[in-house]
Amino acid sequence: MLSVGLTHFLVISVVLFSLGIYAVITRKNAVMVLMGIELILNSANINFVAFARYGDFGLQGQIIALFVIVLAAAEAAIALAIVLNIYKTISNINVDEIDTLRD
Amino acid sequence: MNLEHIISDLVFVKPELAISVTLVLIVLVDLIFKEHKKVLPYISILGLLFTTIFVIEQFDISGHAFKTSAGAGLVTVDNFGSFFKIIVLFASFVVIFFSINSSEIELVKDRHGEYYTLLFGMILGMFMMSSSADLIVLYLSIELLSLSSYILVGMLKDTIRNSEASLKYVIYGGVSSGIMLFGISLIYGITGSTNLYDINTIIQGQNFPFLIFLLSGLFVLVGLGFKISAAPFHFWTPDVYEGAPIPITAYLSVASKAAGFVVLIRFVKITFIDGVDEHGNWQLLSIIDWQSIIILLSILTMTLGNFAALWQDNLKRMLAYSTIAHAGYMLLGLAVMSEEGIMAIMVYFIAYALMNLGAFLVVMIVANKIGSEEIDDYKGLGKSMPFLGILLAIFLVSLIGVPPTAGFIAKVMLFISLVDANLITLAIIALLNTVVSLYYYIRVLKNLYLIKVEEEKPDIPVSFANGILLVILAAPILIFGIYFTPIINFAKESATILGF
Amino acid sequence: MDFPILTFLTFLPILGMVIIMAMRKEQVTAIKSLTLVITGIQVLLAIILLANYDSSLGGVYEQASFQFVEKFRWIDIDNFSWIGKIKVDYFLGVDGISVPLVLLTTIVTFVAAISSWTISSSIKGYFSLFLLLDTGMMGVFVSLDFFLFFIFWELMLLPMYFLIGIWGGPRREYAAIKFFLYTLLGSIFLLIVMIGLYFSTQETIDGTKTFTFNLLAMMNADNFTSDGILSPLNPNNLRMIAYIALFAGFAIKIPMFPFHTWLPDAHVEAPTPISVILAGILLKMGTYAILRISFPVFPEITKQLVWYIALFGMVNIIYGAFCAMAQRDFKKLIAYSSVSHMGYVLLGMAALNTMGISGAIFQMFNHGIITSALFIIVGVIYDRTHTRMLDDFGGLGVKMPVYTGFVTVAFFAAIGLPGLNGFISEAFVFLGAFGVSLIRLITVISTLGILLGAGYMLWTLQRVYLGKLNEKWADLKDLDLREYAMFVPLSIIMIFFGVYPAPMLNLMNSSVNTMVQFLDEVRVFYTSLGSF
Amino acid sequence: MTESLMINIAIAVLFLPLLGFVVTLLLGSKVKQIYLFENIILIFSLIGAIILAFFKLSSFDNTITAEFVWIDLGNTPLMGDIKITLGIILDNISVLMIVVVMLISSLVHIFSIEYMRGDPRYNRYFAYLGLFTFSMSGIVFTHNILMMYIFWELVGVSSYLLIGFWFEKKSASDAAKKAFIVNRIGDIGMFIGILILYTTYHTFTLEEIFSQISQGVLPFNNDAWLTIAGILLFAGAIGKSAQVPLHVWLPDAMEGPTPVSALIHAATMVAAGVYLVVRIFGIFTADAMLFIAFIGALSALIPATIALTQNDIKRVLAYSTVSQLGYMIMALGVGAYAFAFFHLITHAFFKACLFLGSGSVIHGMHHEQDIRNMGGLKNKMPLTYYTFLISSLAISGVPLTSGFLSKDGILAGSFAFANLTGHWLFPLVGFFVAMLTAFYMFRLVLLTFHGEPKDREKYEHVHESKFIMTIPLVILAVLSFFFWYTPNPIDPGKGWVLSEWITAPELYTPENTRYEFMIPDEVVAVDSKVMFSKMYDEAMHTAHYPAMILSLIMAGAGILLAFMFYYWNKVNVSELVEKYKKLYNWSMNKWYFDEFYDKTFVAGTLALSRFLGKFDLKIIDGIVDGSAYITKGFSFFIGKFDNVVIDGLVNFFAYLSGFIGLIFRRFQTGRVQTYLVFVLVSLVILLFIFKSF
Repeated sequence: MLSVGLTHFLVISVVLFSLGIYAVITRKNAVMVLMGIELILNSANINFVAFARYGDFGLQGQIIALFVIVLAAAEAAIALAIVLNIYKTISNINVDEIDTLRD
Repeated sequence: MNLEHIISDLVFVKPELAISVTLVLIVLVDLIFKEHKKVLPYISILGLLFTTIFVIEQFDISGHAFKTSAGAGLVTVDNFGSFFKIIVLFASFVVIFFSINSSEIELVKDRHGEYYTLLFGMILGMFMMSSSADLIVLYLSIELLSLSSYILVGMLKDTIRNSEASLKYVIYGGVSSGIMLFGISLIYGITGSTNLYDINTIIQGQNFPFLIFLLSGLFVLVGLGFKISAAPFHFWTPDVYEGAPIPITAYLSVASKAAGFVVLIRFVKITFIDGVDEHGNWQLLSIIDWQSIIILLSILTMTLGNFAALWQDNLKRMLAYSTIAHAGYMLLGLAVMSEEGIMAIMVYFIAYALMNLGAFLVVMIVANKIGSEEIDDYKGLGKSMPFLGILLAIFLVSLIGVPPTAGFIAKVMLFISLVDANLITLAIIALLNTVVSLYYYIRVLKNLYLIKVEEEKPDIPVSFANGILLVILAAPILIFGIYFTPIINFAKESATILGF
Repeated sequence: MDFPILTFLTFLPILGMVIIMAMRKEQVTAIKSLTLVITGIQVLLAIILLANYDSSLGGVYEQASFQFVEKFRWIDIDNFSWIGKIKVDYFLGVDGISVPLVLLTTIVTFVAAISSWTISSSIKGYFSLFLLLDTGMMGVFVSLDFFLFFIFWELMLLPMYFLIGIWGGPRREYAAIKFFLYTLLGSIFLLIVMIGLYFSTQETIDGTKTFTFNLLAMMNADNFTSDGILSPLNPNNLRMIAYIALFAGFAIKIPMFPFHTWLPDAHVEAPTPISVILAGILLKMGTYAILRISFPVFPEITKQLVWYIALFGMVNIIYGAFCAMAQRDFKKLIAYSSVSHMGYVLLGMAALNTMGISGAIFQMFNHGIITSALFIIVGVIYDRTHTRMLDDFGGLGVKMPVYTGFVTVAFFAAIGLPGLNGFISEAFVFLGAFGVSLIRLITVISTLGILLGAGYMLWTLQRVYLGKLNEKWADLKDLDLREYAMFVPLSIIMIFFGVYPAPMLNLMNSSVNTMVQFLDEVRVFYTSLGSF
Repeated sequence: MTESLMINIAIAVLFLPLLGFVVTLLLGSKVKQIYLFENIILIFSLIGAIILAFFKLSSFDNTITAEFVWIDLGNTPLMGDIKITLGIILDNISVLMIVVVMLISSLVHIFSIEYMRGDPRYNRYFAYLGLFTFSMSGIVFTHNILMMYIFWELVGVSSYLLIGFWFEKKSASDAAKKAFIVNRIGDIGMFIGILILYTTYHTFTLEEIFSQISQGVLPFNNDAWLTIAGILLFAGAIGKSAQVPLHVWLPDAMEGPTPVSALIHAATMVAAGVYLVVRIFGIFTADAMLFIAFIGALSALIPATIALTQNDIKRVLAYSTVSQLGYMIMALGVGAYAFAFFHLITHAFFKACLFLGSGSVIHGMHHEQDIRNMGGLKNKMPLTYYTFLISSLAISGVPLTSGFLSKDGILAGSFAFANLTGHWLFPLVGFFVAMLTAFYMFRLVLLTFHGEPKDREKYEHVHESKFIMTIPLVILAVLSFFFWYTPNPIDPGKGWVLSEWITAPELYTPENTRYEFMIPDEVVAVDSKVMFSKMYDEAMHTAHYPAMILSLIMAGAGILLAFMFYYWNKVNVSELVEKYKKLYNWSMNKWYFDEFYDKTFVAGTLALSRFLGKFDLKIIDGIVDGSAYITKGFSFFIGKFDNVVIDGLVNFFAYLSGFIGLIFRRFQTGRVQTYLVFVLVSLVILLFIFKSF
């Protein structure tokens, strides 16, 4: 029977992290970018939980993960509000077209 | 850890409590007395006053609070943190006065409650940052700061550049803190702890996979570098500073940067320290070569900030680059890796807070009147604003670092620490950077005074309150430039970080 | 003497500045008069100082023989656990090297204040900055603490920038920024060496060894730490590099070839009184600082590099003269002549003997007086004709005989004609320098400067004042009372010290001797420390 | 008469003219008659000078000196005692010289009262004359070399002021400038010489220098350096006495008022060079003396050939002056010390007379100077003519005149010298020039005063000058006769001047550096003032009569030729000119010295200065500011950058900064995703940099 070990979690976490980064830098739509950020945060969460579970560090990791989930929600809310605001002003949420502030 | 301990430890977070109470108060007042938004700033100031008293009380008290293990807790109270809290408080005072007079903030009259609430959210975040000793508390407080500032940057919803700034800020900030969190998770995985002191104890004398440590260290650095806008993590700075309302720009450039520095210094020192010798030099554990990293970053930061500032036409944007450059100078103090360097950073922060806030205030007063921040629009204004002109000159000269200004003293202390640590090449690079910075600062003065224009320029009056505020900012620059014993003493008393 | 005369000399202008700032913009005459009174009082103070000065005391390296010393703790920070203490003194004092320059500063500033009478725009700003500048200059010559010195040194930059930049000629912005940049570049070298020296010198204060900015302490070999980067005791010291950096910092002010290019631009664009101050006083700061700081703090390096200093002196003399000859702009010509004349100062200093250094200091004083007169001369015709091109003039001697008379005196003083002050200082420089076999050849080549100087000066005299009168200027007026007030004192000084230079030479003699002896003895000691 | 009284008189003589200068200059524009003050003062000075001379020559055998300390720096490290004294020396040489100076100066003053009348700057003219007289007296009285240099320069200035007195004329101001600068060239040499002497002897006082040399102290312990020092000091004399190759300023100096030419550029100032050599004669080594003699010979010959063809009356006299000064210098070089100084005195009188005479002519002709426009003036201006003639005879060396005595001595000296050393060039040149002198002087006399007037109209208006102008002429002419100097018109050695007053000088140089004949024999060395060996006396004696006869023949031949050319018209001058066109042009154009100097030194200096001026602007400034090609390279940015950053500060540093800034700017695209890519890339780079730690 295949036993699921720390390595598996870490691999998942790294994949998620990479996907998050990839999303952030390639997606044009601001919402997709925000989703990328969520992926990054969640990859960290997986790490916390996995380390706590396999590293025998007590429950701290899980608690941290909870904190982060809450925080991610708050961040998403604010970010979406901002995106909405952008959409209202310029009717466009393509991040690579929002570049009036530049050198 | 039981409840009694928690309650008794609340003494250590009195300032934070005061802030929280004020925050709640503002929300309540805003909800209840809808028509009396004018009181909000005064309530804020009152709250800040109380906070100030508590912070001053906390001086010379040091200790760990909310202990999670034998020696360390979530929160550390020491003079080092208190010093930066004072800086943050000072900036907050000034910025609230800014806000009262800002025509930009005046545009969103109906949302003043929100504005001040979020401002206090930022303050709370920064206070927590200043005293956090745990990576998670640290992360959460950074997020608190960031989330509040995302909104404040986009406060004026109707202007494009405002919204754009906040969007960029939130995406950039989100990714940075995400990366940082990932780094924290790795550290947690390796050491099993998130407390800085504990981590230090754990990694001492043990062999850890250094590459992973380096990776996680650098990941954390991304988040902190973002906060202090150190190159190459600075890219958001010019855009956001330009787009944000001037009071917020000023606030970000001083307070949030101060908080970022506290965290960075604490993180580097507490986590990786091996010992401090009698000269105050740090011996770091040989896990990550922090000194080289910081040196590289500081050179990059100041050079980039200064050189890019040469090209700016927008004064706010130019000042944004200038704050990047100054962050680079201050990183030099950390690069020294000694108590002396930390002291130099603190002295620098005193001067920096004064001169940078002053410069932004002048920019705001002028922008209120002529509606522009373009440097070219300053041509010939020297005559129409004699008082403002002289003060702007003082601020800019101090930013260049020419005596007799506090900016000069700050630079001298920095160079003293550099030379003491034999980092002479670094000192010379920094000095050459100073010369470059002359170009763009002096360009403003040149436009003000040297260029004679045909057209009549409108007189730019300064309200009495603003005048007082400006003098409060400018006078210490000159006084400390000549008699700097107090600031050095202050910095010296505060330079010791709890634990070492 | 208990009266803090040096403090008064230095900070009186600041007081004046504050009063002027408080005045109304319209009180033009009051502002001008106040400035004149302040600078006049300074002259009086300088004369009182001279009267009470004991010229038998040496100074240079020991505090006891400095005079009018004012020393008290300015910055006093104790109980550093890691670097001990920070002590900075407010430390003023004069010796025979600085006294002539203090006198010069007051005279030239006074004359410049008279000359400023014609300034017509932004009077308040102008005179405030003028007085601020005055303080900076005076401070440089009287401070004996490196930190204090540096503050005064830098204090002049901004007023100068604005004075050139606001009240200057058409290309004033360019000239002002160039001046600012060059000198700021120079002062960063200064700063870094200052800090290096700070960490290499420990003075005993209240029984404990403390790092110090005290210049006199830096000259005392006992005070060097064993591991300071600029300590001769440290085998890996960087003294040579530091010396060159420091020298470069000062050389920019002199200005020494090839750092001189800011000077012609600054001069051409600056208004007359500012040119007067620039050439009359500011340039002297470079050479003064070399004498005051570079030489006694780094005696052994000085000795090693003396040939190069002399060489640069020579290049300055000859190159400056040739460039002056090529100019068509009167003011630029005078500016280059300053380059040439400051070369004599360098050459004299390089001799490291009594005659050479006396000659150099005396030349600083003389050049200050002469070149002030020369710039006023240009100013006088520029005020009347609004041109400075040499070819535009001719035959002014007919219309303005008295003026031409003063011109002749000043020009011949600049050429180094015996009987006028320029001669004796140049002669001393050459006598001193020729006495040193190492730089003898350089000295001989430098004498060419005497010839070239006569060449361009007389050519100028001819082009502007002699020959047929250019009809354009047929109704020029001769000097008015205000202009007399500038020329007469300067001419009297030129003639007096030309005929009887002894008072000035005696004034500085014991200090110069002390310096020479000190350099000679300490150099041997330093060299014996083994790192060379 | 005590010594101190003598000194006081000397001081009065010295400073009275200065007082005259100051008073006249300051009051010049207010008080019209102030020039009289200057004139009276000069008379007083003259009287003082005569008293000095009389008592010195009659009552004092010793040399009187007095000095005061000008600068005393006490004992100094490295350089020992530094003490500069100024002082006065009264010996036979200086008192004789001061009489000459004061006498001619007074006469010129008086002459000028009429000559300069009506000039707008009348008073200033006299003031300048006072300044000159003061400076010249300073040279005469000085007992130290630095003071000599000081007054040396001062006479230069007064000469500058006087040559350029009519500065509205470009030629005058040019000439003044040229005089000063050419003189300075010599002065630099002199100054370096002084530097050598001071460095070696730590004093400027001649006496002390002499005594140290005679004790064997040599500059840099090498007698070659003594030679060099001597030659360098002599360079001052080359300049001031207008010796080849620095003679070019003197003819041009004739742009000044004619009395000035008489005073400064004929009689006194130009003689200062000779005086200097006389003063320091004792330090010249044989090599230095040979050099001096050589320069003297060249200076005697070349200008004499030029004078042959010149048409400007003053220029002829100017070249003749150079030539005569060359004689004196040559005489000093060959050791005929006494005759050289004697010739200095006699020449001063007759040359001053010639110049004032020419002044009288010019004045009478209303500022006509070209002899081709003159002629026949003999009848209109008899007094001028006769005095001019007498002086011409004197300069040609006709017997019974003073010039005969002194010139003959010089020729004899060179003859003797040639005999002793084999340098026959000097007597050859000497005699040849004697003939040339006689020729061109009489050419001048004949063309000016005899023959038909060429310019009738002018001629009609000519009249003899006023009494106040002719008196000086008469006095000077009378002084050109022999009897003032010696009762024996043939042998000057028998007169009081040469046997009593001017004696052979002491020599201080090491004996191995002297000519053999200048090493005194033991017998005569002790008491007698004769410092040369008997050998020399004998040679002189042998040379005396042959030289006299030969010189008479040469002078006669010259005069005869002149008469044949210009009086009897036996020779067709213009035909001759055509025939020897090249030679004529060569002489007419003054050997092309001016052209040569203009094309080489002057043009070279100016070109160099222009080059360096440009160099300074473009390169030196450019290295810092950004040179041209970098400008091209970055031209794209410049347009913007100039306006944006520092409005036209083209600065290399700025370019570089701007360029770097531009690169940094490139990163600031405004797109947040790009920023994040940069962040990640930097993260990776950082990781790679530090992974090996």
